[in-house]
Amino acid sequence: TEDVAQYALRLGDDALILAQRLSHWISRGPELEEDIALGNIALDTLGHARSFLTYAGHAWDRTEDDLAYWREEEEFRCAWMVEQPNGDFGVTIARQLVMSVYQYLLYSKLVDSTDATLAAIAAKALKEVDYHRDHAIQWTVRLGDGTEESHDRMQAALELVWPYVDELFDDDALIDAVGDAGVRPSSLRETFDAHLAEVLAEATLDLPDVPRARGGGRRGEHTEHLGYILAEMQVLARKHPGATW
Amino acid sequence: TEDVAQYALRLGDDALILAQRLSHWISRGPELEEDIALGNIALDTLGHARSFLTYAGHAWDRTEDDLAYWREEEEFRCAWMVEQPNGDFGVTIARQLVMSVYQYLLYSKLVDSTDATLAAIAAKALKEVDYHRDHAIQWTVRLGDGTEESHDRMQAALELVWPYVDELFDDDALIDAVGDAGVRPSSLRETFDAHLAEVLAEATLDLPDVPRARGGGRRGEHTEHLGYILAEMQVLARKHPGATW
Amino acid sequence: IAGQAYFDRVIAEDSRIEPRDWMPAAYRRTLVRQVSQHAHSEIIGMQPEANWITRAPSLKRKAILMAKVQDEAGHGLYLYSAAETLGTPRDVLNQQLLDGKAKYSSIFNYPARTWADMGAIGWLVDGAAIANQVPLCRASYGPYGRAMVRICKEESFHQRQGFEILLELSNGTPAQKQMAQDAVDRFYAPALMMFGPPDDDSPNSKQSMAWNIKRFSNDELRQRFVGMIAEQVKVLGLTLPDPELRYDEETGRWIHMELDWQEFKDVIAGRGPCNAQRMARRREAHENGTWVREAARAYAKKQAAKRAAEEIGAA
Amino acid sequence: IAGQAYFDRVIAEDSRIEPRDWMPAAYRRTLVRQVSQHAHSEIIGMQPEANWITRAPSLKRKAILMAKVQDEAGHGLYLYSAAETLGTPRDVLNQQLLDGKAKYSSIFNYPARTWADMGAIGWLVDGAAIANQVPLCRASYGPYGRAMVRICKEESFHQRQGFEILLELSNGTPAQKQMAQDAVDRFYAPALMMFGPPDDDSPNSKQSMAWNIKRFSNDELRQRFVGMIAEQVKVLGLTLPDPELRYDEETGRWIHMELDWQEFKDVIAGRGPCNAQRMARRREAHENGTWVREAARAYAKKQAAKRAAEEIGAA
Repeated sequence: TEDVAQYALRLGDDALILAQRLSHWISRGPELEEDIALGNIALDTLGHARSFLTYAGHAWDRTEDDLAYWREEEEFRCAWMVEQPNGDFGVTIARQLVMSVYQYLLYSKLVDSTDATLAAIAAKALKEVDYHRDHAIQWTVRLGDGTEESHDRMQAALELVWPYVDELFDDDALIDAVGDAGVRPSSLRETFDAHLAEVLAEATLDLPDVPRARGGGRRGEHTEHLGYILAEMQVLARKHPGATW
Repeated sequence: TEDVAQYALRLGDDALILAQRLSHWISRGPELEEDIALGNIALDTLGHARSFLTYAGHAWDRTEDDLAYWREEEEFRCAWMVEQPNGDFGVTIARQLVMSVYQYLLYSKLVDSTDATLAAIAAKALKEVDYHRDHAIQWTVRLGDGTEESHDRMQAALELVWPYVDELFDDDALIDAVGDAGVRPSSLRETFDAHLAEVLAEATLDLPDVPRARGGGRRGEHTEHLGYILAEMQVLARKHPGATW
Repeated sequence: IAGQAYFDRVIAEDSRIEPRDWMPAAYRRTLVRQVSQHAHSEIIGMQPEANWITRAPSLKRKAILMAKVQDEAGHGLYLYSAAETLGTPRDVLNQQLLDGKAKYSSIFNYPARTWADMGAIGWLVDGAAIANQVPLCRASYGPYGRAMVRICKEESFHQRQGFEILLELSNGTPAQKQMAQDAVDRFYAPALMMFGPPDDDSPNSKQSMAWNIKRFSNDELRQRFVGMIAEQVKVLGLTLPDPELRYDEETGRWIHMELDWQEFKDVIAGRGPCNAQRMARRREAHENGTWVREAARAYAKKQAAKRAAEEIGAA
Repeated sequence: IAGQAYFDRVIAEDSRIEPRDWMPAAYRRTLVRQVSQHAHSEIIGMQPEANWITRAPSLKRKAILMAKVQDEAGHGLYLYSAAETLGTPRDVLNQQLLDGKAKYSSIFNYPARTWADMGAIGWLVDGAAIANQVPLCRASYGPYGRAMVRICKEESFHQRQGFEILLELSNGTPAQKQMAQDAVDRFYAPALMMFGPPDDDSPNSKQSMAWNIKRFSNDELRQRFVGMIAEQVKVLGLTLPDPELRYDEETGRWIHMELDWQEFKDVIAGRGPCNAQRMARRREAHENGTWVREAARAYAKKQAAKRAAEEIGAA
């Protein structure tokens, strides 16, 4: 249905833009192992994006590439969190901590979707996101409980990304409409908070106390970053309309 | 003539891409006065670009905007120096030091061009570039002879941009063809070196001893940076072909 | 006469207080807060427009936009200077901004999503700023009033440029016209809120008016502005997103829709679309510039020491 | 038997030297240099391709390219491990790269200007690498040979992907085909130079062959490679930019054009198109990662101390 397609589009756009951001780290990591790890995570996440977008596209007779390369900014449905710049390694880890725990909880429930395709995509993605979560937690703890500098940087990184957490858990009319085919974001919040509190405690970090940003990605209202992301991502494809690669 | 137009294109592209790079500093400077100063320099430089490109475009019945927004990467004729990333403030100053001294020397001779338009553009630009040169020299000295950190950063910045200096002074067939309408780049080198040596001595900085990069911008062979610069610069104009603004 | 009596007479005569004059502590405090907030707004206000400099769709527009954003930095400088005459140095004011202790105009917490926003910001945001600021040219505190004169002149130039951008878009392709309308739709209500809360919810206004800082109430300024743009929008061939907008012949006032003051409070409280981004960018620029400022200070010190040594040598 | 005698016998039998075996100092030195250069090449070689990940023109190609660049990081890791078995730790080798004291394959100092370069690099650069490396799978030093087996398997996969990119472009729009031809034109000569200078100008080759590290001469490998791509280019529907290319029936060898060895030396000496850029990027990544590596070390130390304390407590 149209609603399920719109819902898949959200999940796909979150994954696509996150993968795009993460992929920038390849050849720039703090050590070779991290080039590989972040590359893996980006690659997995891109895979999830492709599955969700391919599925969403069925409803409109559009391919994953039609959706990735030929939509305008206001047609994207990603949350503001994934649009946030990479910053230093700590900021990327902070964003990953939030996104991987969020996606883990989301996909854990989505495996029970009444929509068989969404359930199947979630099942496959879940195993991978579990690793992403583990990676982000380990680094959060290492940086939080590492040196004084790394502690301060990691705390600052959390403060930077925290305004964008709440939007991930906002319900809206589409969530009502998809019903049991989807997952109600607000239903994940309690577990998310508990999980994060545990990780931050182990990392000797404080839960940030900063106001939320308004958000609006689900309605196509994006941060000023997305235009730049898309300009780069789409530039080549758009120079060759109709071409195959 | 075609040769003079091609020559104007080089000068215009150098100025255009440099202005594009510099303009990124506006609202990001180390202090408010530098937002203004770098903004001023970017604005002047953009002005020079517009004059040169407008003049070049006459030969092909194309406007400055046709040339800025609708050429592909390999049609640009800028040198690699101006494509270099801004880096920290020191890198930008190092690039400015080289470019402003180079342009100052170049325009100082171009005022005697047998081509009246080039001579007129150069005459106007010269006064402005003189200020750019002064700005870059002052900061080079301040950073070089400031703190230990700023000294090291400024020295590192010079090493970063130095491989791209030589290309600016390369002669080629077009230089032969334009003759007295243009300026022979190699003829500026000695003065450039003497001037730079003086500035670096005052700044307690060492002249870098690093191999030159091959270069090739004048033949349309660019660094990997230019594609990104153009993707951003051209994205909006290209979404609306034929539109006026 | 001096002190309170002199101050009261100057105010009563609608004349000007100058930096060395005595003034009540509350007057000074109010002015420092207002002038520095205004300065911070110029600085933060550079960001939404700087966002489009590298992507401006023509070289002419790029040049105009660069010049405009640079003017805003200049306004920031005048205003910090005016605030400094009241005894608070610029780095203290700047630190208040960085620490989130000082406010800036909440309009700059809205994103500039499209090129047409460069038009809407110029026409509506600068327009509202001018409506606010023209009366401030007569503010009782001399340096503030004089800074305002200079700023208003430039702002009205900026407003005209914004109008021109929208006019060009409105007369352009359907996509351009749509972009223009969309920008106006998004900036209309936030621009009206720039005049501050309704009069019955604006407790500080009365004292400011008594001191001849403020000259008109928030609602007076707002409805005057709305009347102005209601006329101008026709020239643009666009519409304002306000079904209730009309001129009431009886009262001689413009009526506009109810504004969402909860949104206004949210944005002021930090929950707007771009508050976090704007502050992060300002802090980042400040931090990245630390070594540069330190170097400049160290160099100046060395030079001063050298000159002093030379003078001793010459003496 | 042990020492030189054992070593000589192993070489004579074309068998394998293992890390704990005695080996001549020059053999060890040669291998450390060669293996670490190879590792560095994998690391620097990530850059030209990483340049197109964010702009890949389809999601499938983006995924393939990401996986490929990541494989290269993996190859770097195996090779550093192999080099470490010879007694030089990875951070020392890495520092040599950062200091400009160690070399890497000069092919990676050419820019990847267009998407088609992803095809040309896969087909020609990885192709030449494979031609070089397949014989190295039998290299006398065990860990190196075994690393090569694994790497060659992945490289041949990468080469096929590169070929596929070019094939798709060649069968695409005229602009795409032009892009493909242009990339092949630019990478042909640099790829041929990857085999090193002509045999009569390659002084170290003889010793390497005597030690069973190298198995074929530079020129032998080169002309074998040229023969291979001369056939494959027909399938691509493209041409090689070599008017002299032909198979000489008489000698059974492929003849190709004279290569510009001055350019080769220039690039090795640091005067290539991207040497400075590649090194700057590597150093930047290393410096930006310093605080992260320090944190990881500090955390590991704390954890070790904690575990030790627990063990004492438990005992």
